[in-house]
Amino acid sequence: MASSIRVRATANGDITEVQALIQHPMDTGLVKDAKGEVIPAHFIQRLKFECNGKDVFVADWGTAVSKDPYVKFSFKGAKKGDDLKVSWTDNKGGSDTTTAKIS
Amino acid sequence: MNARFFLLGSLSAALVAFALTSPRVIAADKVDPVADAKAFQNFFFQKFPTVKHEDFVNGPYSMNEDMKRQWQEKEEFPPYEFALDAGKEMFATPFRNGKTYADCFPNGGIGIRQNYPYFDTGEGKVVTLELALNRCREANGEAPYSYVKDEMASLTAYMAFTSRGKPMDIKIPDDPRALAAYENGKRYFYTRRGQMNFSCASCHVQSPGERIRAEILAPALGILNAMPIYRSEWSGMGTTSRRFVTCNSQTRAVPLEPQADEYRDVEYFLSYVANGLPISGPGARP
Amino acid sequence: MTITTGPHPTRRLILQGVAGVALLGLGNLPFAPARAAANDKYPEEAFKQKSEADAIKALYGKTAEPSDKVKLDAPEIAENGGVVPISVTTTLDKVTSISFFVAENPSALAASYKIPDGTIPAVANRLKMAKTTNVTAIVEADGKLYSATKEVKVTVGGCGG
Amino acid sequence: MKLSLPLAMLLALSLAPAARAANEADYKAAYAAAEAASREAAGMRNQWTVTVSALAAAKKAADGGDFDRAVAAAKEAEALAKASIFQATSEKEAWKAMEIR
Repeated sequence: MASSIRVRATANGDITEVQALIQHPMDTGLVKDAKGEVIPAHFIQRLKFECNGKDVFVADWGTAVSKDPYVKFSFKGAKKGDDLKVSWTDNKGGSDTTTAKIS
Repeated sequence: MNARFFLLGSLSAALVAFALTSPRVIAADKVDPVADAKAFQNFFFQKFPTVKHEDFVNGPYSMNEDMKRQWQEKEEFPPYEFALDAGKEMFATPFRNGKTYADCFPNGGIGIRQNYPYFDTGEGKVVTLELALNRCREANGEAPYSYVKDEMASLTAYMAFTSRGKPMDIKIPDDPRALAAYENGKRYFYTRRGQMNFSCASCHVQSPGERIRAEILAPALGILNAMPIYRSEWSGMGTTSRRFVTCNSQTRAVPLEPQADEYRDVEYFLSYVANGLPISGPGARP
Repeated sequence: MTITTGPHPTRRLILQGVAGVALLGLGNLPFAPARAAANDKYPEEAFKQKSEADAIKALYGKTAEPSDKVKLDAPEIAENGGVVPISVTTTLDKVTSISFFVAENPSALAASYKIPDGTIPAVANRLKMAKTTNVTAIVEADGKLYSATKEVKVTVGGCGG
Repeated sequence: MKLSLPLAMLLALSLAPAARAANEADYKAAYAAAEAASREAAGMRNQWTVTVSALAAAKKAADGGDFDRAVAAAKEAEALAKASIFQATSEKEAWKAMEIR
């Protein structure tokens, strides 16, 4: 199945701009479904970006992050062709990981 | 007990008198779609002189700078990205009988969205893209998709994406039934319904750019060019059918079944009067 | 001609990024500061706190002071409470952590980011907001907390049904 | 003068004297009338959501044995259905007033 992570990393000189969009319900646990039952909390807690063996960005998320979450940041010290490893884990033990080439 | 209905009756009679005296009640005139389209577009071009003509297809974002900025930020990595990929994958996945959607559509279904809906002279009715997709599925022994759910939205998202930038190009063939369908769509567009007593025009012609609570109303011109749309309110994709159904229930009118004749005709009318404006689907909306 | 993706916003952000680096480059020549207070574990406690003050205390153990060096970008009226684009950039040096708080959400802490050495101190994300309230961004720089706050109006859309 | 007339009417409506407690027969008659009007509105493809919910409320109240509330809800449903019928009929011509020409 296609990865739940879409990531775009573009190097611009020494700065690499990273955008990520992740397919995840990010349920808060405070919403009821059509039948009136509470949809249990199900959200990504940690999202990590690693490049050249080093953490370049670590996100700790709560239930207030939007569905299909999106994040953008930039970092120095990488160049075109380097691998950017992206991985997340959620409160139900779910996880996914992918590796993208910096273009 | 019947006194109450007598009072209600006379109250309604007063309303009728008021409605009939409104100045512009004109005898049934000849239906002229070309003139309609020109008048329709000029109405918006004059009402919003600063809005570039092709920007009308961006709905509320052509009406409000703050909203446009929020939208452009979202467009850098739009939420309909997943539906687009799913649609592309579905288009490439053959049915059980080995055929694919490409076999049902001219040019393999690529870059043709701007010609939908079209009037099918054989059937004597308007055929929308969503209807054609389901008919293609049924012709190939597959179960049809729901008109208001994600699968249909993914397919139409992909087909719209392949037509991005192409001007809307809807034809009305020389067939009295086509003219009747167009006129029926126009009537539906201007007819008030629901306990709120709104027509599509009450919001999208009389008050585009105004707010209904958090949302800015989109102009009717080019309003379908961005379909299907990912709506934050639905936190999911929405087809044209879903938009018509939810708009109805917002005015407290019981919606018709998706792809009812009235919905097909109003889509035909709204697409025709937007001829020349670019396709911008799939879109992201509040 | 592309209709939707306006090129200028990305250029604008990159320019800001470049400006940020120029300053940062000067700032952190000396050895990177000691590891900041925020440790590596997922701040479970902080996310549980209802009020913003408790969440900040649980996360950082100290209080923040407003600073105009923290630039918080949030809409005046949210297009939709479920998807509110909020971003922050800062010209402060030695930034180790950036966090976002939505005051009147069921729990105030929305997101917290660790900014390792070499990462530009700027984050853009999309948050959920329960209602009209203050959004606060806090930047931890060289062990001290700086904040910026902005009210974002949130309501539902449509005419009711 | 024009405005105060409908206000007077509305006032008269609400002061209607309270009849004796409604019974099942009253409810059945009121519900039948409401359902007929609602079917006619649906036939004109101009049903209102509030008509449907008022009918449902009437049935729910009747099932619970509260015929006063059931009759009131049925009456309301009928009035709403009639208003939607009136709307559909008047809009047959009234829509032209709003058309962009």
